[in-house]
Amino acid sequence: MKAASSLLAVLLFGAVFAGIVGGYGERESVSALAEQYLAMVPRELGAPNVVTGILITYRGFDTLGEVAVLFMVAAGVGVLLGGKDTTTASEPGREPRRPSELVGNGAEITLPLIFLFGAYVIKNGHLSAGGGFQGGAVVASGTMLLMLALPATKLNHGFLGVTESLAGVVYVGIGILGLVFAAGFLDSHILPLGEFGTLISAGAIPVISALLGVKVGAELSVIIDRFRN
Amino acid sequence: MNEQAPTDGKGIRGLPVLWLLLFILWLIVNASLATPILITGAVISFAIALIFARRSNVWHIAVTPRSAWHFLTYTSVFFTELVKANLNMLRYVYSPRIDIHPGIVRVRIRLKSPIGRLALSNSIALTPGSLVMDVRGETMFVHWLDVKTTDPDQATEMIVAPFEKHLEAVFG
Amino acid sequence: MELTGSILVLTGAFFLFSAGLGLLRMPDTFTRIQAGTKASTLGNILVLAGLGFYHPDWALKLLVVAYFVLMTNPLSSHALSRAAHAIRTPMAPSTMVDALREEGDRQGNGDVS
Amino acid sequence: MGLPVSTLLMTTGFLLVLIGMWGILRHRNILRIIIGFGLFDTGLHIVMVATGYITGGTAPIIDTALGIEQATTRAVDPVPSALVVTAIVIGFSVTAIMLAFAIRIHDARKTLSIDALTESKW
Repeated sequence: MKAASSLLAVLLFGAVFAGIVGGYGERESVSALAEQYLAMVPRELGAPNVVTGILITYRGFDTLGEVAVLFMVAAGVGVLLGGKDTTTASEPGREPRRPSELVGNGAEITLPLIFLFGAYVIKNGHLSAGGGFQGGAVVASGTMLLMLALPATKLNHGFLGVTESLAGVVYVGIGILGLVFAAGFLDSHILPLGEFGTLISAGAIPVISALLGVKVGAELSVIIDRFRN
Repeated sequence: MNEQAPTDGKGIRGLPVLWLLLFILWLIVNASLATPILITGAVISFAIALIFARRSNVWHIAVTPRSAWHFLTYTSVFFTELVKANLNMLRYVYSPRIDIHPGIVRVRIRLKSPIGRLALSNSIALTPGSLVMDVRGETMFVHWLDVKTTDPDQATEMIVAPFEKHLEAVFG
Repeated sequence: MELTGSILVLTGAFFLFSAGLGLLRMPDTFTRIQAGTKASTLGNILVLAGLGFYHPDWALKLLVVAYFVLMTNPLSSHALSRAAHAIRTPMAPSTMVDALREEGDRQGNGDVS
Repeated sequence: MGLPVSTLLMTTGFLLVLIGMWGILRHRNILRIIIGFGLFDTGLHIVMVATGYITGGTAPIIDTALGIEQATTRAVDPVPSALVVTAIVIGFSVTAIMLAFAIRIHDARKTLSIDALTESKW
């Protein structure tokens, strides 16, 4: 009975989706809004990557809110899991297995490369595919490898917290600078545009991108570490 | 770099090698030699190297012309073994009946440095019919696809010896 | 130039296919891991080399990727097989000797740590 | 010629949504329900990206492959991509919170089956 109703629900949704797909004609040209963005981001902001330009400047307030959501998730997971006593982690009478020497050393060798790649992705946010969120995720995956391969490692929560808060404060500070020196909150024109397509260009976008990367990386690392207990 | 330098000098020894490696990697992924990229690369790779060179002694490598030469010969030996391993594997995979006698044997290794042991075990894992299961001190447990001998010395001669003499010269 | 690249990519694809076939045909976990590791590593490297012939300006980046594969692929197979041995995954009936299990039994704790 | 790219992408995305929905409805284990939610989420992201595809379009990044003057005609719609970045972050956040609750539930009940949680039934 239950299975039948579940199947019915899924099939109904499937029929609706099939209708949507069947009636969808592929678009031949972009919408007016997208055309506006595609023309304005390279000229006005000097950023080759249109998506990053939209995310960090035109919808900068939204991105700030997104980072705030991540912060609240880190805090929420901390509240939910932080107060636990650690005795439940390992059952008595069973010693945890010794981590492999080779895996530990391999992680020590790959970790610097992963973090370097994370920095590269963060730095390239305004030039090509990449940016703060993606680079932060790469950094957090490095943290995950660290905790899997070397379980003895303790993350320095105080340092991560300070770094993350500092990045957030500077981010908001840049936003307020935009209010004072340029057209509005989080306007990236407080710095010169520079030469199109080079590392130091596109106004404040690379700075904001780097701050986002640091903040997201630190927050995701804290969240992952909370789950480890 | 002076602050809180560990008393036994652990970590700082590996710093130049790691810094140089990361910096070269940075230049390769950026594919550019512009000044801003050079500066940010130097700063970022130094920061990462400073953090990770302190953590472990993996990066204690001395680069000399002799070790570079042995590294090249090691690479060539390694690639021939890799191709041989694959042809071997193809023979097993496409044969109508798989007739093998797998088993785990022990071999002895002389290498001391962590990175040398890692390179050795990776080489063993990629050469004909062998896979490292565990390392305990000087004994390495190797899963062998087709066991020819259970004697540690003979097994060492057959599995480990081709790589070990080059790796010993490179990493010590 | 492009022909060489295509041939290399095709050979790599053949090795990757053999890796998959090996996963299916081998008798137990460890031999399957072996087949998967070796053939997929060479297959990956050949595909990367073929790409290098298509785009010569990517050559250095592809070299870095190839070294990364060479470093991580055997390591992950080592971690997998070690974990599989520790939870006593059954081995093929034709297995001749298991020195690691003997070592674990000799140390007195039945659990191979 | 084959099917248009956006149709393929949308079909894949909707199929993922259906699989995720089936997982949410039919499984009793909380972890599996969360995995179903993840599939649901990913499928919706793919559908969103597919709606932004323009026939023959390329990534909206100005470089040697896409000149600045052809940007408005040859690039795909960047707005759905920008929205999907937000959606991915929110999906991640929701998953993290759900996993945290799953851990708490496991601590309290020593089980991950939702059959044990009868008092939240109405």
